[in-house]
Amino acid sequence: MVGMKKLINDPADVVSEALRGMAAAHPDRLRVDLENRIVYRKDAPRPGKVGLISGGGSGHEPMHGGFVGVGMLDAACAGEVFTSPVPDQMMAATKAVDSGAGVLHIVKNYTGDVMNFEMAAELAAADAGTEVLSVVTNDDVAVQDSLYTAGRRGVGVTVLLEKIVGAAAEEGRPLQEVADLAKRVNDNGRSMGMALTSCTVPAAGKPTFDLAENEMEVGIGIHGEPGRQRLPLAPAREIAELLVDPVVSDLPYQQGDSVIAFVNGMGGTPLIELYVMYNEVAQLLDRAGITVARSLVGNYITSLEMAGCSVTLLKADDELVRLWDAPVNTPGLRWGA
Amino acid sequence: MVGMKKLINDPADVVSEALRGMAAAHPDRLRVDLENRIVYRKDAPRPGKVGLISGGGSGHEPMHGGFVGVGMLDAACAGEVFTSPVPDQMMAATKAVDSGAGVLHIVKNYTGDVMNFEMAAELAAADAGTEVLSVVTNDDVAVQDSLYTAGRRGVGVTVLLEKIVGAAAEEGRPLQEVADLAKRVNDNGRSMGMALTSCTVPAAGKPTFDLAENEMEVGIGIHGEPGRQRLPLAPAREIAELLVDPVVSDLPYQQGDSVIAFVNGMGGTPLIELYVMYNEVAQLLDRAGITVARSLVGNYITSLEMAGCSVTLLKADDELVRLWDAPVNTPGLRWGA
Amino acid sequence: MNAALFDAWLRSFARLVAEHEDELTRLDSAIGDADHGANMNRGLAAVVGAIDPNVAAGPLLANAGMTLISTVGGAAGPLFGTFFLRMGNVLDDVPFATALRAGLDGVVQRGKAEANDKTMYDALAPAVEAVEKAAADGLSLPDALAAASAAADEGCAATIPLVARKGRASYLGERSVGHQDPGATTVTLLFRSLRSSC
Amino acid sequence: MNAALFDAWLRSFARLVAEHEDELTRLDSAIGDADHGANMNRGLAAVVGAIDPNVAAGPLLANAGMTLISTVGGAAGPLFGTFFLRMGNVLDDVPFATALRAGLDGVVQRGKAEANDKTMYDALAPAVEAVEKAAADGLSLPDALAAASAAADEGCAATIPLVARKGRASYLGERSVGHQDPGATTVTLLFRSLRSSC
Ligand SMILES: Nc1ncnc2c1ncn2[C@@H]1O[C@H](COP(=O)(O)OP(=O)(O)O)[C@@H](O)[C@H]1O
Ligand SMILES: Nc1ncnc2c1ncn2[C@@H]1O[C@H](COP(=O)(O)OP(=O)(O)O)[C@@H](O)[C@H]1O
Ligand SMILES: [Mg+2]
Ligand SMILES: [Mg+2]
Ligand SMILES: [Mg+2]
Ligand SMILES: [Mg+2]
Repeated sequence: MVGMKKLINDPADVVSEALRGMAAAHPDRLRVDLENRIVYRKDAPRPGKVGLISGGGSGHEPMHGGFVGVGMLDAACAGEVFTSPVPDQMMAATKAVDSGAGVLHIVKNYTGDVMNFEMAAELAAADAGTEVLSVVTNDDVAVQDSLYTAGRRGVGVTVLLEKIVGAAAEEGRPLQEVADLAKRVNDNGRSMGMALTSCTVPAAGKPTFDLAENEMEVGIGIHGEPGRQRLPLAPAREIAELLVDPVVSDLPYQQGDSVIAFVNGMGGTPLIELYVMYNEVAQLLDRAGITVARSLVGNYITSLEMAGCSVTLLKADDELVRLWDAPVNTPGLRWGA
Repeated sequence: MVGMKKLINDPADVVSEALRGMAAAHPDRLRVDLENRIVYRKDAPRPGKVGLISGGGSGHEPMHGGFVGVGMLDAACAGEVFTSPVPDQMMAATKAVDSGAGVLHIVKNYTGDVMNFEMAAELAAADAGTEVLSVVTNDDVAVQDSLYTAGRRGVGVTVLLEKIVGAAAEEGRPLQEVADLAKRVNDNGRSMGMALTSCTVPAAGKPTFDLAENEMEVGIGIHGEPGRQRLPLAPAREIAELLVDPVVSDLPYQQGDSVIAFVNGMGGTPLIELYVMYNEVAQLLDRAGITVARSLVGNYITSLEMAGCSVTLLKADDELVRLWDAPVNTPGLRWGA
Repeated sequence: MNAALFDAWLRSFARLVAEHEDELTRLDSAIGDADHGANMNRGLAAVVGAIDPNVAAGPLLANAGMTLISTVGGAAGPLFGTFFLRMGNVLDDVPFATALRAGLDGVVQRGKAEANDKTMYDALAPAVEAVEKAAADGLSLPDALAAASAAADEGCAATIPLVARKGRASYLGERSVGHQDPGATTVTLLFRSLRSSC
Repeated sequence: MNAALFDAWLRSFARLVAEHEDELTRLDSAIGDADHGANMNRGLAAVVGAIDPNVAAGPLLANAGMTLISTVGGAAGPLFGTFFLRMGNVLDDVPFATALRAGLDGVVQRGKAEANDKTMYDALAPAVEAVEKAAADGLSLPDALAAASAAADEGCAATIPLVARKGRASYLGERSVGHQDPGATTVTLLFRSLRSSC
């Protein structure tokens, strides 16, 4: 039952018990369908508002359930740890949040997530006549977007997108506009992550990979998968370069650009280290002539108890910044409300 | 330089670099005196408002620097990792935030913190004629408050107190009233914590204690010190009982009581596990007939990258709940603003 | 071929996957996210629990496919689910080899995998071809399934030196070389259980 | 006793603490928070850096005390700082043993420690008493300091079996038994350096 260092009971119950915990902790804002494992904004569906749904494997908390609420998602479907939820969940959520204005699915680019959301959209359209559009986030520059891969992973930009698009939906914008905005956010965002330690999937019971005391994985995703490269452990300064350089040169972000800069912890990294990293990232951006319009520092899209971090940049114009600043009231992200 | 799994540069620079990171990330809300290692609310001192100061060793982030801002602290003094700041820092902060309404020092009960804050208060009173009152938090039921100890440690209640007393100060209440309220909050709060892993003080370079794979420490504080007892690893359900029972029976909290319930992560524990724990805690309170008026779940008073959690209860009446709900705008805690 | 055979197949497949759960997860740890064993085991336990002894072979497999789609999640859920669903949709009307081919086509349609992408396809496609060839050659069912199982094993082993080009393992690029694909390994269990059920 | 001697004492104390930083931190890991070595080392480096060669013995030690208070933090900062500060405040006007006693009184006033609380007091008090006794007995300075250093060592070793009743180690209750107090260990370095500076 217990054979790893986690605050859990039976590994098979982690997701449902965490959802119960969320329901108990946030009764003012959330409604949780425990059977279908869907976290709903308490007052969904909102008349006339496009419904925003996301979801994915569990283990990335606060994403996605923690981003449900005013100004962000209407519903989040929770899969098993690191396992995409199933079409039945997305279908149920889609029907439940559709007020007639249609529903946007926010899908991270992983084979499983894409296939399951696709099946749900097909079924929902056939079943209830709900208009469903999808955006697939794929911001991870560690992966080549080529015929030789499943394409880039959706990582940090997903968080920024859910906030920004959530604000647009809250304004009552129509589905196509909301979907176009989502695509624009994804197109202007890039990320790269690294790990100091592996994580342990509860059902697996042991670390997904082994790392020596003096090693780190660079170019990781958020599922405990090994990264692109194993490198000797390095100071924060060099790690920041390893993450920022490929991100900046990919879009590319250029001198004079304004960005939302996001330093994210992988779950086991304390805030003090994330601020040390942010200090490095801010200096690198400053040197590159890139202005930080807004920043976010913390554990927002995690990989269980993995130690490590990721850097996400989103090129920001006035509209994106205005939507970023709009009120949001979710367990994981809250301001102005 | 690097010999442990941390996102840092030189261990000697961790605190100052993290403060630089905070300054860079929150220029809208904070002003950071890097030389004196003081995080200020940007618009401090506020005319007519009692100044609230806290501080302590670093490594507990977001506490205390992350709790500086509207509705909470006016300044936080950062010591080295797990080392109380020095009187010079508290003195400088005290003078800087005093608008004439006086200053309250919020001090966690540790020998070092108490002595350094005492010296600062003596000096500030002599020096500038600033009226200084102090509240010492001591909510940790793992420690006997007797002649045979340094008294109970100040832990989770400190966070709730800084929020609630911050709201009262924001309302313009006079110093004595603010100090009395602080004492009332402290008197009505109790906490207990546990660790699944040790943490590593950067300057020490190795874990403070060793724990076998099947062991946990119960009754720990927030400085990586070993706890009261080493026990075999247990499921979340049993851990919740080990923490909740001594807390409930200490004040005691009774059937019909209303509480603010706070499940806190020690820094390396991901949110999914904290929600699993909250689920257990909520059930235990429910069974005891204790109503949860408000809850807080997350990593707020941490011990570097330690895995583990603590449970804090604060008996809450209408006034405390109203002050808890009042707007707060800090990097670590934010709502209504 | 009657429903009882497919009933036995599903149960035997579920049992084999349960026995190999840790191995499947270990393989998925090396080049994926350490959930394949738990995913398949959860889904197949649900399949076994939902078996309706009163339906024909086609609906039996189609139901199993729907159950997998509804309980597994990840990449394997839609893929193995579609395989059984498509197979079951035609099974009562066409030869067995044709039904298997329909299942394989469904997998390709969903997942777009090609040969040597280092996926379950690399075990499934040769196994289906082996059954087709055996049918064309007039082999007995046991012989056909023995050939299929051998082909799946061979195809699975052949994934080891490949660079993954689909699914999660593709993120690893060259680092995926030297590891056996977990989904392909599950396919070997699929045909081993089929063979033992006849 | 002139300023040069105390200058040498501070430098020697700083050097010894630097050499023993890891040991002090290790002791503090067992029953505290693993910072005592780094704290004392940081503070004493600052003390050495701030030594003013032109002041008398009293101000020299008082300044050292102020520097420790301003740079060490934790429990040790105010306690060792107060020790030097109080000592320095009277050193130029009273016998050495009296100045040491003033320092010890300052420590007690700040920290309220009593004998056998398992703190720096348990090494400091016997050392001060040894100097007082040596002075009363008319011993030479080297002999007095040898006795003091031996008394500090003995007092420090005697902390091992004690249950801590002050400071962070007291949280451990019975679990503090069997560990030597880090602050008391620092006091042994204080007297060892004093002895070697005369
Ligand atoms: N596009 C695809 N086509 C066919 N099979 C695939 C594809 N993507 C992944 N797979 C198979 O799925 C297996 C992984 O399944 P599983 O671990 O359950 O899902 P996930 O990768 O979502 O965690 C791989 O080993 C591979 O055989
Ligand atoms: N009340 C006290 N009186 C005297 N000495 C004390 C007292 N409390 C703690 N100490 C001493 O301080 C030492 C710890 O110093 P240090 O580790 O630097 O501070 P902290 O405990 O704040 O981390 C202990 O080993 C003990 O000798
Ligand atoms: Mg998965
Ligand atoms: Mg300390
Ligand atoms: Mg997998
Ligand atoms: Mg210490």
